[in-house]
Amino acid sequence: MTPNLHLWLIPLLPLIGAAINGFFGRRSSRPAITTVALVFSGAAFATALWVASQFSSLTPPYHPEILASWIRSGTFRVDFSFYLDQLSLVMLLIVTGVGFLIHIYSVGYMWEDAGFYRFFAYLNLFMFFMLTLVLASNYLLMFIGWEGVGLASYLLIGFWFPKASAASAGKKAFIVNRIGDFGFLIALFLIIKHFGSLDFMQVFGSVAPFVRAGNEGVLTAIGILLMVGACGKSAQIPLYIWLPDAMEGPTPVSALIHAATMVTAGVYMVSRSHVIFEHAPIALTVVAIIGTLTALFAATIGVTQTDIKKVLAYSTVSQLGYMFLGCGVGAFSAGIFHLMTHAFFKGLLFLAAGSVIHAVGGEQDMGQMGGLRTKIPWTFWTMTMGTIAIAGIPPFAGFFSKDEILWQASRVSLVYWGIGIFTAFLTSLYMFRLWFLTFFGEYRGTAERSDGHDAHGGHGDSSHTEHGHGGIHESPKVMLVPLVILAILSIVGGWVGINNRFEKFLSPVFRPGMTAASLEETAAPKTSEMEDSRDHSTEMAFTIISVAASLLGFALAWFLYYRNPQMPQQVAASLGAFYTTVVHKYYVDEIYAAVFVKPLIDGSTQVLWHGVDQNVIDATLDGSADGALEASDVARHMQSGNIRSYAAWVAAGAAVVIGYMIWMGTR
Amino acid sequence: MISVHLVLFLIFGAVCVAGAINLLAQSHPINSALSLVVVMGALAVEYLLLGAEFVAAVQVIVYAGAIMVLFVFVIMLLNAGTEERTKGGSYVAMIVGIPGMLAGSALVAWVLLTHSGTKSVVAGALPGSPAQVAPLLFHEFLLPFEVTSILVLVAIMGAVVLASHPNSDPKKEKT
Amino acid sequence: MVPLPYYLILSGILFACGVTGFLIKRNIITIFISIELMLNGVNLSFVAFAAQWGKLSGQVFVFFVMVVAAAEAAVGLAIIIAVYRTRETLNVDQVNLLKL
Amino acid sequence: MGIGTFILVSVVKIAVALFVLLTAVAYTVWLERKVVGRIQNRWGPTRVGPFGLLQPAADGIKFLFKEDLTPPHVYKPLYIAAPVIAVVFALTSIAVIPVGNWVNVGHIYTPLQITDVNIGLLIVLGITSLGVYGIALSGWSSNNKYSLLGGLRASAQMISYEIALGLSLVGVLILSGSMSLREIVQAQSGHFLGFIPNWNIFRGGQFVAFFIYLMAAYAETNRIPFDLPEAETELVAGYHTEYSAMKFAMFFMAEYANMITVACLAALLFLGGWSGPVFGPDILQAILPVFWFALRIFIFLFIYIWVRGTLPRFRYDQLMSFGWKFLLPLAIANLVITALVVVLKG
Repeated sequence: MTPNLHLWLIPLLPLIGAAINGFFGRRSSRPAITTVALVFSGAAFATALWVASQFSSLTPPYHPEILASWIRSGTFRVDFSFYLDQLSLVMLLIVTGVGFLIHIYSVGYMWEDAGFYRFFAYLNLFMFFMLTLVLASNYLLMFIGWEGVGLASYLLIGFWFPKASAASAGKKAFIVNRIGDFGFLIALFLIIKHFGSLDFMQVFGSVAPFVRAGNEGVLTAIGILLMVGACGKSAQIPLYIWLPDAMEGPTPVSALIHAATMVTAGVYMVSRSHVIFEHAPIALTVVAIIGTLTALFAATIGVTQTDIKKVLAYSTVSQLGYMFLGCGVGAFSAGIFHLMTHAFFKGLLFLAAGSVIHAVGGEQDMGQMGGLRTKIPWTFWTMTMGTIAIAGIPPFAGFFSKDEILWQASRVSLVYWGIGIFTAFLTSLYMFRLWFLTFFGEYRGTAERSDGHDAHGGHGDSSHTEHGHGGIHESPKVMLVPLVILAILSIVGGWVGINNRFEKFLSPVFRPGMTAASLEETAAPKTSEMEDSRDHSTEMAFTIISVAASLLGFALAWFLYYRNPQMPQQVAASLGAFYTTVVHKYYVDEIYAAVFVKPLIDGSTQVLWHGVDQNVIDATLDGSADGALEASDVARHMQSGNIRSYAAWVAAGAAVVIGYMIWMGTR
Repeated sequence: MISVHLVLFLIFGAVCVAGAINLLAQSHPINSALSLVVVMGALAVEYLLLGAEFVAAVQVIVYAGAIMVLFVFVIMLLNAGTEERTKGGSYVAMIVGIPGMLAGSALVAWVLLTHSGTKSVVAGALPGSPAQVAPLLFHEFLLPFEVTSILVLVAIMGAVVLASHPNSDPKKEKT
Repeated sequence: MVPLPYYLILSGILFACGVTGFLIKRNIITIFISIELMLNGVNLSFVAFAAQWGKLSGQVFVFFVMVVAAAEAAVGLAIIIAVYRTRETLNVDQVNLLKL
Repeated sequence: MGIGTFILVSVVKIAVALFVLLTAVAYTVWLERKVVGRIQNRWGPTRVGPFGLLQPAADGIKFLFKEDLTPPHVYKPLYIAAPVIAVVFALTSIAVIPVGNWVNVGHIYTPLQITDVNIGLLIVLGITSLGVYGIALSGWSSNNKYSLLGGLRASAQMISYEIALGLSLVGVLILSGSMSLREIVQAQSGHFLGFIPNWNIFRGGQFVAFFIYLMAAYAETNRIPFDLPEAETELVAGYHTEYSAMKFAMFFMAEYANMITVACLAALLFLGGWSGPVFGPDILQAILPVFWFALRIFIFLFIYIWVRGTLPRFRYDQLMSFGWKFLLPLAIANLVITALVVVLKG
């Protein structure tokens, strides 16, 4: 039988760390806090590695672990139970590994910050919830992790809550996530209603007969609602708006939560419930379309942004769009693959960007940077790796995963493929734009005026504090080491995908035969004969095309932002209205504010607050209170404090009682 | 002798009622107390007519001879004059209490006259001499007896505590 | 031969007089005396019922009532003395601090 | 015998008893004055009649014809009622006191006793306890601080000592197993050890009870050494300060009648009643017990007077603590022991 892996240890360790730091961190020294945080997150990582080493010995590769019974009502039961399969193993390694690296990085980055202990408590808490989400063996436990990471991200986005923008950004993220969670919850209710269980295996096992019973509509609804939840968490259209604002948080947070792990939870959830989607082709198509549109949309915005972190944020959104595209075309393994590589290089990019910001003393506007190549070589080179990787140039990680997704998309519909290619071009364009603007040309910033070496990342990142900073300098080792590791990973991370090893590894989870079948249902008939005939040649061709697109983007970026940097303004001017629209992110925030937020606030204020609450509820309450007051004001005169009146009442009562008893007796 | 019994009953019953009415009519508490003593004496005779001679004796000794003396004693101690007719007071007592009392007693009287049958008791129907009462009191009702003894003890202590000046000898006020 | 209801009615009259005294009297002591009157009325009915049912228990009950009345008188009069000491009056209408 | 004769005999007996009692009262006063006079080395009354034997009659006449004045501030109804109450209760208690065996007057066979009830003792106790009212009310109604103090003292004292008194009698009741005075006396008839009479004070070992009874009786009757209610030196005359003439005489009569009553009780309960050597013709056999009974009463009263002439007066707190802390526990102990003895003897 399979050995007991003690999966519960993995989430528990970060929780302990969070508890210790949260409760005792205020009074303990920074080294102590560092030790606790690193030890527990590292222990989680080590355990994950050990589990991975044990993984091959598991038969079957599905390893449930019921810890405690939670809800039992009738036949419906939910347990605190974890389980492990290839998918959750991958997620486990990503979360713990990248998380651990970012912990290390944060030590250096947050060292000067007042809320040092708080930061690590939150970070460990996030690890706990994320691992719970990943390891959960039923939807409800997963939902707990889902909400938990939302909480952690809220706390960390608003980490510098004295800053109004940070606080509001945190609230925005939380509220937008609520919308998605709402869809998720309804999906869960539907699942409970129709499957009577939330356990993955039971639900997935009973999906096929459920569909055969002709309930595909219900299943489609479930799928779409799940997708809504995923949109909220993974920042897809129409709920992506919170992610760019989330950049108010410290950069390591952006790297860990809003690039590597949390935002990919949606992808994980969709792929986890792939069975449902495979049986609900419409939902699957919705996923694909949303993913595609988001990828393109975000990429276009990313081109115009000047804030380095904003650029990365929109790039994250767009990459997530890729992942959903992959899932949407039934290539879940490709989506997960891209999730992994993206975790590597986007984490790297964010950390590097943090290092840059840290170097130039909290400046985030690329317009104020430039020529940093020589000043911060380590950051420069690692960031280069990340850029190439995301741009999708072989043999870097991004290439394999993105190419895989595009290939699978092309098998479903060339429209997806075309948009994907264009998005790839835009991706490399804005990434290299960022690269050039940051590291080449002459320095445009004003960091020299400040001196002193006290203000590090924390203050630097909170851009309102512009005080002392000693010139432009390389980040400390503790920040560089994770950069290097992640750089290496973003080079070699993709090689596991060569001739579909990764897909084969995940195949026990996403049964390819099943996928093919569902594809035959969904896609046009011609895709089915694509299978054999023009398989390899076309794949090569598409690969070449995508690489070309990436190189084209690089070239354009080089031409615009390195050869003649005044060119972009002219281009922008020529584009005119369209450009301004894009710069203002298509006014989506404004539209939402006008369409949803303002009516909601007005409605709440006028109708619910003044109308319902004050005029109905409060009125009822006050009215009843006044009525009681009046009544008791009448009744209180019975208690005159006069013995004789009391006696009078007693006598009257006695008369009543006697009369009653006589009546009863004579009846 | 039947008629004698009835006559005696009526006479002393009239004395009882007269005493009670006088109790109400008198405005001076000491007169009320004395009229209550009269009522008690007449009641003792009624008990005798019912044969409860021990009850009658105890009625005279304890009630008339001790408790009411205590009342008189307190009245003398406080030198309570005729009660002053304060205005205000309690109208409820008049508006609610008296009608309620009248209604209650009317109901009871109606029940007694209509539903209690016409059973009659002869003079000395139930000889309650000490010899007959004692076994009952000391066997069947032993526990209540002891409990009441404790009650009395507690009452005495409470009286001492309540009525004594902090700086005086409790005995004088206890009596 | 005296019909039992006569005794009961006599006791009822006494009780009613007691209640009335409680209601119309203003002097605490008089009110207390009225209570004793009520107790006496009850005692009479006890004895009468004892005679009717031929059970001496009724008479024994009278003793208990007397004992309780004695205790009550002791405590009650002590309270009256205390009240008089503090409030210098025996008028219950002026001893009405027990209101809201 | 028919109801008519019953009523007749009763009336006759009542009249005789009252006459005898009042006479006894009057001559107890005479006796007291004489004896105290001798104790104090005086002659006492000598002028009216031989040895002043007519002195009581003279006093009575004086009381009758003296002006009966009523002070202005008294509470009249009770001021008038109080002495009546006192004397009435004092005289009433004689009704159940037996003075001798059954006698045969003509063809009427009747006890020498107004009425024989089987709870006679309780009735006596009840009536004496009611006697408190007279004194208390007189003290209060005469609206005089001396009188009030006297009345308060009297009522407190009498209530306190009633308890010891009653408890001291319970032993006797246990021994004789009855509350009828006549039966109690009959229970004491005969001798033991050949010559010692069967009196409770000897046989029943009730001498402790007798002692208690003696003390309590003195207190009950407000006699020296317990005469604080009428302590001349402090309260002028106590509760009857404001009384004069016939009302005062009534208190006087009440006091001495009470003395005689307690004397009778002592004789009946402890000293074997009228038992004694009886001989001679029927008439003598009828009279002798009464004589023996009167003799006992005389001795008892003599002790009364003797004590008065001898002992000083208690202080009030001494009186109270004596009653509550000494007599009462002693009486209870006597009661318990007697009960135990009776139970053990079976």
